[in-house]
Amino acid sequence: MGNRKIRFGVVVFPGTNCDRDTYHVIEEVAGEEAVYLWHKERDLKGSQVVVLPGGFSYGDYLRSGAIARFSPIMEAIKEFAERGGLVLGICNGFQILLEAGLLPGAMLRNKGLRFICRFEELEVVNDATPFTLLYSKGERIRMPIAHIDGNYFASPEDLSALERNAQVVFRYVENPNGSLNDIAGIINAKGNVLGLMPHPERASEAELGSTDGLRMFLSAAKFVRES
Amino acid sequence: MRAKIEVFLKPGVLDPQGETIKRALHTLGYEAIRDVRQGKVFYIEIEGEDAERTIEEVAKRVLSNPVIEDYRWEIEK
Amino acid sequence: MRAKIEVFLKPGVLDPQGETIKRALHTLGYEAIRDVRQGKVFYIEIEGEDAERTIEEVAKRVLSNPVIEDYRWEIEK
Amino acid sequence: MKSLEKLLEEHNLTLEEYGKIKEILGREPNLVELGLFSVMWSEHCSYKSSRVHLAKLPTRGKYLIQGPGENAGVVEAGEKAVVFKVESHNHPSFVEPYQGAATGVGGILRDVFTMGARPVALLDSLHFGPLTQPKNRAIMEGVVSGIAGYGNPVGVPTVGGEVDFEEEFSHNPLVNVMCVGIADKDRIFYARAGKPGLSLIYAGAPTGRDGIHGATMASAEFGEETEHKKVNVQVGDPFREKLLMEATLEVMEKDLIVGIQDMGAAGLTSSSSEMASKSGVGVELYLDNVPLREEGMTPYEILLSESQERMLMVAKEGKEKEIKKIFEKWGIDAVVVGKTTEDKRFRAIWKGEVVADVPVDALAEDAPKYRRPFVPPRIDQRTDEEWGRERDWEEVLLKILSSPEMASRRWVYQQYDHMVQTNTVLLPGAGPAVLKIKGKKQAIALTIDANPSWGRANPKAAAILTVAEAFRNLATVGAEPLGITNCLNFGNPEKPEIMGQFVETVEGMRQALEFFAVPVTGGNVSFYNETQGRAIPPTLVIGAVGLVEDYRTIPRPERVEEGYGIYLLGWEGKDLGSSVYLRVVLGERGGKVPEIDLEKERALHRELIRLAKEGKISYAIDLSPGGLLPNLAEALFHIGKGAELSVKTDGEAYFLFGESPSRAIVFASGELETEIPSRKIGIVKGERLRVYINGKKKIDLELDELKSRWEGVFPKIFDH
Ligand SMILES: Nc1ncnc2c1ncn2[C@@H]1O[C@H](COP(=O)(O)OP(=O)(O)O)[C@@H](O)[C@H]1O
Ligand SMILES: [Mg+2]
Repeated sequence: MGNRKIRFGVVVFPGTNCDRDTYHVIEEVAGEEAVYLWHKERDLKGSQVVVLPGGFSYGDYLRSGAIARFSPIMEAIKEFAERGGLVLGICNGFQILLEAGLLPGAMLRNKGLRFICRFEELEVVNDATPFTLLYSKGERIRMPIAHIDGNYFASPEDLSALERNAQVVFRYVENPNGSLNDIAGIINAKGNVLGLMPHPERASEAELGSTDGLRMFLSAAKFVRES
Repeated sequence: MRAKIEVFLKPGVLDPQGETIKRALHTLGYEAIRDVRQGKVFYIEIEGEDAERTIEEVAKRVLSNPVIEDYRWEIEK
Repeated sequence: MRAKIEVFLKPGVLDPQGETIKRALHTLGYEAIRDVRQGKVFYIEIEGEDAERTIEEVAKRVLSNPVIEDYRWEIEK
Repeated sequence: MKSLEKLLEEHNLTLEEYGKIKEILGREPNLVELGLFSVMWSEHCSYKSSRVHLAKLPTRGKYLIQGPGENAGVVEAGEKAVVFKVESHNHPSFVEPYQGAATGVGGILRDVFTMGARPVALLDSLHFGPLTQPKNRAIMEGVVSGIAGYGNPVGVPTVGGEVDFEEEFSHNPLVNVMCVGIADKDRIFYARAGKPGLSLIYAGAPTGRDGIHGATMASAEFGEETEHKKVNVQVGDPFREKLLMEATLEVMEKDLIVGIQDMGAAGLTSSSSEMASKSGVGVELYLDNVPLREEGMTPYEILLSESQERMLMVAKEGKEKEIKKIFEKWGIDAVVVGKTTEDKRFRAIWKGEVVADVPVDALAEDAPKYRRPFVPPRIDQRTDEEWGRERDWEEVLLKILSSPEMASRRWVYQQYDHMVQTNTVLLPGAGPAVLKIKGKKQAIALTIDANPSWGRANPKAAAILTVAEAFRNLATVGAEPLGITNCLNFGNPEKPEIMGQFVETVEGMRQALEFFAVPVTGGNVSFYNETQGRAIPPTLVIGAVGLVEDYRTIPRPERVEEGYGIYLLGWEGKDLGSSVYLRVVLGERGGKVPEIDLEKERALHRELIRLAKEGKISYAIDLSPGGLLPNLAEALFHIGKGAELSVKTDGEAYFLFGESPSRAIVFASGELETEIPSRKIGIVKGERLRVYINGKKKIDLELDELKSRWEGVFPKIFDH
């Protein structure tokens, strides 16, 4: 059973635009199995890991992620997360998880008010999550960011809880957007729902400039395979 | 009926847009301006009996994010 | 002094945000909502004699885009 | 009643044109019909001033699948087809920079996915007035964020482009956007209506009063009045565009339609009449079925609206339901608004009445063609010994690198999502964009180029130089050109001097393309780029697509290491006329543009492609505006290492900053053997840029310091 493929569900909301990229990396690069999950459905199709990819769900109108959180699929994902299922929110996916209350905090507009697309250096702060088993603590990795609402905010209580419980998983080495405590990615208290602004799927093939993101998918697969 | 809902950042939440506008206004010579905060406003046409309850619900549940925002609304006519 | 400036799209100008929010509200069962238009609101703290003139000028010159937007303002206190 | 004169003026039609309309109809047109002719016969839609000249451009080539005449051109790239086109949105971007640029992106995207291609890249050619003026800064800021604000949500990476500054653009900026898509060769869709009796399906946003007369606006100069009138600005909805794109591609995949066209300029009228006319059928439109956004819209408005994010399809028989279902799934309205007919008429019916009834070919085909009078433009042949005088080259280099002309464009392209779709093998900045085609080792190389300052001095030579530059750019990654698209941006063609510039530009483009045996696959003409009688310089924008055999082996800056040799390939000349050096350092405009020998130019491209394919070079850059030293400095910034140059020359200024074409710089680890002239000019070394000329040290600067000046220019201007 050791080499059985792990099934990743890739959620598609209207306006999601990194679904195909994420699917491609899971299938072609990580060598696992990917299935699309349409926002109107409630069936996760046997997914062992659910990924909410990047993009502009509902155009990012109102607030990034604010409308997507009401989708039927989100109810299923909430239940899945409560049962301990692995959920990964990338960029807009992270914003949706925040809006849905699966992760604490909220996103504000970037400090410079502009969209920023570029590679950033990140520090791996917690290497003990299901998504970061293949990284080591303190390691510096490179992944692209591409967002205009990535300025992470949380109340002082939430923020200190995050720090206390080692829920901060990635920090920017140089803060590009004003995020509190340089936060680039966080995990929930239970340790199964990760959200991050950088795009691991864009850092999964050497010719695109980095393979540091691939390990996130491989790590989640390994975790599922071994549990 | 027409309702107006204002959604604004809670005090204490940094407002990057307001900050930038304030700085720009200072550069333009409007030194008298002490502070700028930016919010959103929704003009909603609504029918039916229950309009007030609906507006309150929509403002709270959908249009604002309680982590960072407050809201207030009024019926205009 | 505290001023509030509302900036909103001229009638007839497409408001994709308002449209999308309206549709979302319908899906959530708020069928009574006929129309949603979204605007911006600025809360400005200002000092000095000339506040009203400054606010009018800032609203017109900086905060609104005359090609697609109108504005209105009031002094709150 | 308005006087006829006034009515015609409002519709931008001449009295003769009106006479022709009456002759066609055998009666007076009603107001709706007048509106139809007005938009369809506008310069923007009918190309009435340019057609006879465009017809001379070469449109055959070994990779060509579809040349001009469709929504976009198509070439073969290995096992796939590449669909691409460039479009201008100059006037709307002047009126409202953000929305103007945004809707420009939307329009060109639709042109490409209408053909059955998934858009994979956007490129933008932007021309503004000097940033010393606040108005120009606001325009640039608005345009760049508009392109970002539309392209990013749609999920198509903006992978390349250019920004250029000339005084004349203060009154008329240029915003040209190119879109590139990938399709299966046997799955290209065309603007066809098939046969009589098929349903016309309208899909997308409801129709509002947006941009009524946008096409006629783009076909007239800006006077003071137009600037103030601020006609109905179109607002883009990238979210809806994304859904429209996905639904359209799905409908195509399921093979449910006969033909399709986007509703761009002149909206419902042009899309329906052009499809029908091409297929020899007529159309009947039921205006009551058209989804409307505003109350009380008239047939005139419904037919002429330029609301964004709309498509018109001709359904295969009996497939209407299936089509609607797919659009519904994506949350897009799709309704039958008409049908094709036998009688070759364009007929619109509203509230039971026929509100327009004209021959369909009259709208789409019979627009007048003008051979407008022209006079040859004045050619600037000026040269000056003084230009070549020796100066403090350190100071000059710093000045050039920290000028908006040469500064890093990072501030711009970092606002664009240039990585989405995970194909971008070569990121912006380092050369042409290179995008891999998923599942293949082939890649496409893309570039967009223009040089208005050459255009001003010599339109024909500028066109030749621009084509050469585009192909040289492709050659640096080992790519052969497959085809080009182009946008011709000019002033008022009714002025013989402007028409002269146009004719010469087209002729230059023709000569160069014939020489290189590369076809034009389409393009766009934008006239009337003038305000109060002041025209822009002739600006030919070339968008070129090339094929890379294997993206894994392309020369790229990351491959260069300490100690590698730096070689200058090609033929050196003494060309400082109309250069960046002249403008930025000496504050002079104009002067004789560089001489070019196309045989040599082609030899350089062949050599670059050979060296790249054989893996003999690690990185290559072409010498484009700015000249050798600034371009080399940029290359070093990308490499992240310094260099030591040592050269002999009898003309330092020409060598360092001259803009002679047919040259490239390459980096190679070993000795380089070439079949064209080349000389080693230095090595990659350390963290400084040192230049020895004729044995004397002339430049010794820290690379990081140079780089931060170069990168800081736009942030300093825009981010305070
Ligand atoms: N500069 C040009 N060179 C070659 N073909 C051109 C040029 N300008 C326009 N065309 C072609 O003329 C045709 C008419 O353009 P069309 O796409 O109908 O206009 P629009 O710009 O309104 O979409 C197209 O096939 C286009 O590619
Ligand atoms: Mg078109």
